[in-house]
Amino acid sequence: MKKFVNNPENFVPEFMAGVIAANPDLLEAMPEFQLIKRKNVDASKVAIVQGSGSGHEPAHVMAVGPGMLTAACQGPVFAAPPVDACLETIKSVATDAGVLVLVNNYQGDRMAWDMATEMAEAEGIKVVQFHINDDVAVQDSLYTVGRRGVAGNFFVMKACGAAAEAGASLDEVVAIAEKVNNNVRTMGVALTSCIPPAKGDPIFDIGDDEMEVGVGIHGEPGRERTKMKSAAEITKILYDAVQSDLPFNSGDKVALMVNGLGGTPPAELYVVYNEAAKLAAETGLTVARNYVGEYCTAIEMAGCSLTMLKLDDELEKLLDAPAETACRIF
Amino acid sequence: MKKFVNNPENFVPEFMAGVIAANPDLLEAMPEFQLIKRKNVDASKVAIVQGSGSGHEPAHVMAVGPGMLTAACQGPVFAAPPVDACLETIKSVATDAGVLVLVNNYQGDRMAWDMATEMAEAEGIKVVQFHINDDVAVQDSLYTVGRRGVAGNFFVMKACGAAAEAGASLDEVVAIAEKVNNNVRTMGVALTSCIPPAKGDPIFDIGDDEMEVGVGIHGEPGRERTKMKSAAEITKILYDAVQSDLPFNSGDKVALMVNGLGGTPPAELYVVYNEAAKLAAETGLTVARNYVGEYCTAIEMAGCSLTMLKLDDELEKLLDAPAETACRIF
Amino acid sequence: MSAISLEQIEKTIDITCDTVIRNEKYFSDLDGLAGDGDFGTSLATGFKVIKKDLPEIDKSAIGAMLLKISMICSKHVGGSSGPIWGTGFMRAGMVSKGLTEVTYEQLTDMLGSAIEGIVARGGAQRGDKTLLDALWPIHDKMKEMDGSDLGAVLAAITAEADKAIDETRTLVAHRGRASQVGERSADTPDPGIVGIATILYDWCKHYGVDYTPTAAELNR
Amino acid sequence: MSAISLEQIEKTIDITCDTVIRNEKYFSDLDGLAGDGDFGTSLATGFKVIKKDLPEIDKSAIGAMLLKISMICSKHVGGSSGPIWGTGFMRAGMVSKGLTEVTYEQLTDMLGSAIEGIVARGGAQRGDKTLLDALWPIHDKMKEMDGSDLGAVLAAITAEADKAIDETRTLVAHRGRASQVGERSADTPDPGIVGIATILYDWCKHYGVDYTPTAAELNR
Ligand SMILES: Nc1ncnc2c1ncn2[C@@H]1O[C@H](COP(=O)(O)OP(=O)(O)O)[C@@H](O)[C@H]1O
Ligand SMILES: Nc1ncnc2c1ncn2[C@@H]1O[C@H](COP(=O)(O)OP(=O)(O)O)[C@@H](O)[C@H]1O
Ligand SMILES: [Mg+2]
Ligand SMILES: [Mg+2]
Ligand SMILES: [Mg+2]
Ligand SMILES: [Mg+2]
Repeated sequence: MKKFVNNPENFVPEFMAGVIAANPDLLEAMPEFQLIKRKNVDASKVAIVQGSGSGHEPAHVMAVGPGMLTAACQGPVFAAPPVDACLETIKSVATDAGVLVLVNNYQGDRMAWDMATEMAEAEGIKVVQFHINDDVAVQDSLYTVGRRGVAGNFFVMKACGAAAEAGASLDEVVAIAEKVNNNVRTMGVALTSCIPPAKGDPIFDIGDDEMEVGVGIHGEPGRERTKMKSAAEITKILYDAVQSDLPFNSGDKVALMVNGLGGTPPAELYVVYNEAAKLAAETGLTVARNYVGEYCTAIEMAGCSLTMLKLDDELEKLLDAPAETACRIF
Repeated sequence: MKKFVNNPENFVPEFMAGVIAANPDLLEAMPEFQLIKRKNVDASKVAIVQGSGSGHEPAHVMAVGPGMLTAACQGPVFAAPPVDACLETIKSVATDAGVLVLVNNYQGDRMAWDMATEMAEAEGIKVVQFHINDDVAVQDSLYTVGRRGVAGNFFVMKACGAAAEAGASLDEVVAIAEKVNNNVRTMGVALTSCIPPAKGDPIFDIGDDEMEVGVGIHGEPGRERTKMKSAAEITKILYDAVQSDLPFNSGDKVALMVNGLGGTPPAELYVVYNEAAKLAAETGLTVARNYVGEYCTAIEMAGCSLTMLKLDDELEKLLDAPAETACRIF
Repeated sequence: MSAISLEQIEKTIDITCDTVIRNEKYFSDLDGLAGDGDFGTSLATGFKVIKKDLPEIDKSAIGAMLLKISMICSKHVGGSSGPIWGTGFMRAGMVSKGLTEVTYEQLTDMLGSAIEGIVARGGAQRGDKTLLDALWPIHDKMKEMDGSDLGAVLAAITAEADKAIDETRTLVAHRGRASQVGERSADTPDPGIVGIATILYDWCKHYGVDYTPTAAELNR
Repeated sequence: MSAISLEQIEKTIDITCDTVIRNEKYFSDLDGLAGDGDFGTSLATGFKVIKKDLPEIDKSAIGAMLLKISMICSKHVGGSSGPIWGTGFMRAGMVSKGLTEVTYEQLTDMLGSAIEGIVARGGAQRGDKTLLDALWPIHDKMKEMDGSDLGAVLAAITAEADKAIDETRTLVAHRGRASQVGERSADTPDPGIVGIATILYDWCKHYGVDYTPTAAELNR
């Protein structure tokens, strides 16, 4: 395993310490709960929290800041945080206006946040939990916990964060979360596996000429393992799965995101974006906003995901609003 | 080779088409010269251009925009652009105030820009060429073209871009470039090689337990090939090389950058930043600004570089100024 | 038929800590076959704290002790195991609230209540390939027996857990991270079930109860 | 001693195009050993355009034709090769400005001027392991000979380029991308020198000049 890691056990607290060191004015930490929160939380506004396994950076703690999350906690790499961390995350920013917990739809995360939410309610905190499930790769089924939450999470955080910042009520912010989640779809593809630091070797084996279509952000398989294809062909597979699922129709205004899974460099993401933009034009979609970069990674997996969100004027305005997080360019 | 690529020959024009597709309001292209420029160039302000091999994204075309570069052209992956592309880049944005050409110090780039600059001057364009050489890995020598230009390039572009935007004269902008270049130092480390799309296989071989200390952004070897070490040890090697070179001394105010080389995920970069921030504190440096992310990559190489820039109030203000490029989060 | 004392339960929990800590890597490796490889570490992280805190924690009653253990799970165990084991201990603790010893029937009810809580928490059904597929037959077996010979009970329920390993081996997991790998989870044992079986088998060894396991995972 | 006509030079450039295009992958592979593997592609990209445009371009004079070829290099050749070959053709064209034929002395001066331009452009010195380490001895040899037998000249300069491959093989490159790999460039031939030698050897074959190469790179 070749990674910038000291003791793998400390990987998560150490990267979090780095985030705090890089953002001393913006953020503060409660290291015992692997929790990062905004400084100066405004009690009159809805607080938005999240917390899940690590390895998806910038999700979750690097998305904390004005206009995005109010606080977030991190579990070990790919594992839900302990219940207490979730509870403390809610408590650390509980405002009079209430707390919205955004949970990416995984069993472990849901159970931890269910318990934390119940406990917080028992303490008199106004809190609502919302599940994000934008991944179209694996069809919903009676026997599973449902579709996974992946890069579409960014749009839920961003829109809810902007609404909360603008003073929306808890009900209104939940309605925004619902609207985004109902209109956002994602599918990903992996070219390589990733190596969780504590595990020390790849999550799955994949041939030199293979790719995993519909991969999850923890390396879960999706729709099929196929031979490697061209950028145009791969993008078409992702695009068709996403477009046909909602579906996105001619005349729709959309936000289009190409999200890198961690090991794919910027130029390749733009090659994919170029193909995706052409396909969107063919469908008759208007791309009103676009996003190319790393929003929800699977450690250093080579691959990408394609997300589309159907926009109306309200959502477009919310996405347009300023925000400030640990991820920035300048 | 597993990459998002169609025909490798079209890799560069296609990623550039993606950049344009993603930034229709901000940028425009002259595809025949692999050139991207700002829309609405202000003739009263100094124009700043750059152009070098591809594979270092976001450098160079993704750094075009208000407050940064005015235009940039791309060569093939890791190869200087043709002379005509360089000349056209100068001509496309030539302003009354003059053009500053920022060249990362490589033989091929220098020769191409030398010729282009001579030709532009012959056409009556006011143009100055400036060489960036922040890489401390390989000591200067009579027999080479000197130190390489690497991630420190970002600071030169940013500071010069801000100065030009504020209306500085060509001489003043050149003076800023000199000041930044004189005060910025970088060293990088690679954990893996990268695969240029046209080549189809790795640039160099490296063992599963090895790293290349002082690597260049084209995979050039640097100081030594050593056994893999912990994040703290690696960061110390980079930091010591950078700190002792200028040197940066107790009481200095600095900008500190951890730049990902393409294949290293955000969390690891923050682990390195965490170590670097501790070392800076030990030296007695004040980190006034910090940067963690991808600024100058080597395609999908796993690795990072550490850059420090000694700041004065003027430079700090220039780095603080707003800018807008293809690289953004929201 | 004698009651089971707080001390006996404490001792058994202590043994359990040793089992979980010793098997950290093995349980994680098992989880790595189809899940995300964190089961052993998640559980061991919690049981290391339980082991350390056990001598000190509130032992005014069995319920108080179990609630404290549940809280340790909530604080230190990540992944699905945190809520599952935390809920289990909490529900068992609620049934034994205020008691310093429990009858065999009460012990059986504690398990029944823990199972109910885990089902309510995670929604698993029979055949979903979770540790409940071991706990359900164990609970059924306990209800069937009268508890006059606790050694016989232990042997019988260990056999149930042992059987559950092989009976669920070829199933596809429908809960937890392993459910996300679909068909790939078939032909791997469920780490939670192996965990339960391993714990019980270690109880057998410790209490001198003869038991010859059948599943390969207990014969290592 | 006869003059060399524009047509002869055009024909020789056309042969050169074929050589460069045919060896695209080989030259790039050579560059990949110590450089960045783009030499063959960079050069072939330009010579494909030269091959295509050659029938059409301004042939009012040798100089005009060579300046046009220089411009094609400027437009289509990336890497160090663009400025180097572009400068070379430009400087040769300046010496032959307005001429439709050149004497052997003028031909030798064209090469001398191209060398001067390349040195001014890239600052390479003897032993820096660049194509100049082939061009210098070629120029010296041309000055030594009287040009009465152009076939003999061609054989002699091909021998100089051939020798340069082996004489520089163990040197460390000090220019271009290969200079950045330091010691790793030792024990690999310089692709630029191999390129020059390959072109000349192909001229020999085309013009029926007997030559038996020594360097492995010409004996493939
Ligand atoms: N919903 C559930 N109900 C009961 N047990 C479950 C459930 N989900 C998972 N498990 C058990 O937990 C074990 C995995 O635990 P762990 O690895 O900590 O969780 P995760 O699956 O989130 O990584 C599985 O082997 C299974 O026995
Ligand atoms: N400064 C120089 N002067 C003369 N020839 C050079 C110089 N630098 C490189 N070369 C020649 O160019 C060849 C490499 O060309 P190319 O691969 O296109 O350039 P780069 O080194 O920039 O990748 C080398 O083999 C060498 O012969
Ligand atoms: Mg897990
Ligand atoms: Mg090159
Ligand atoms: Mg697990
Ligand atoms: Mg080269």
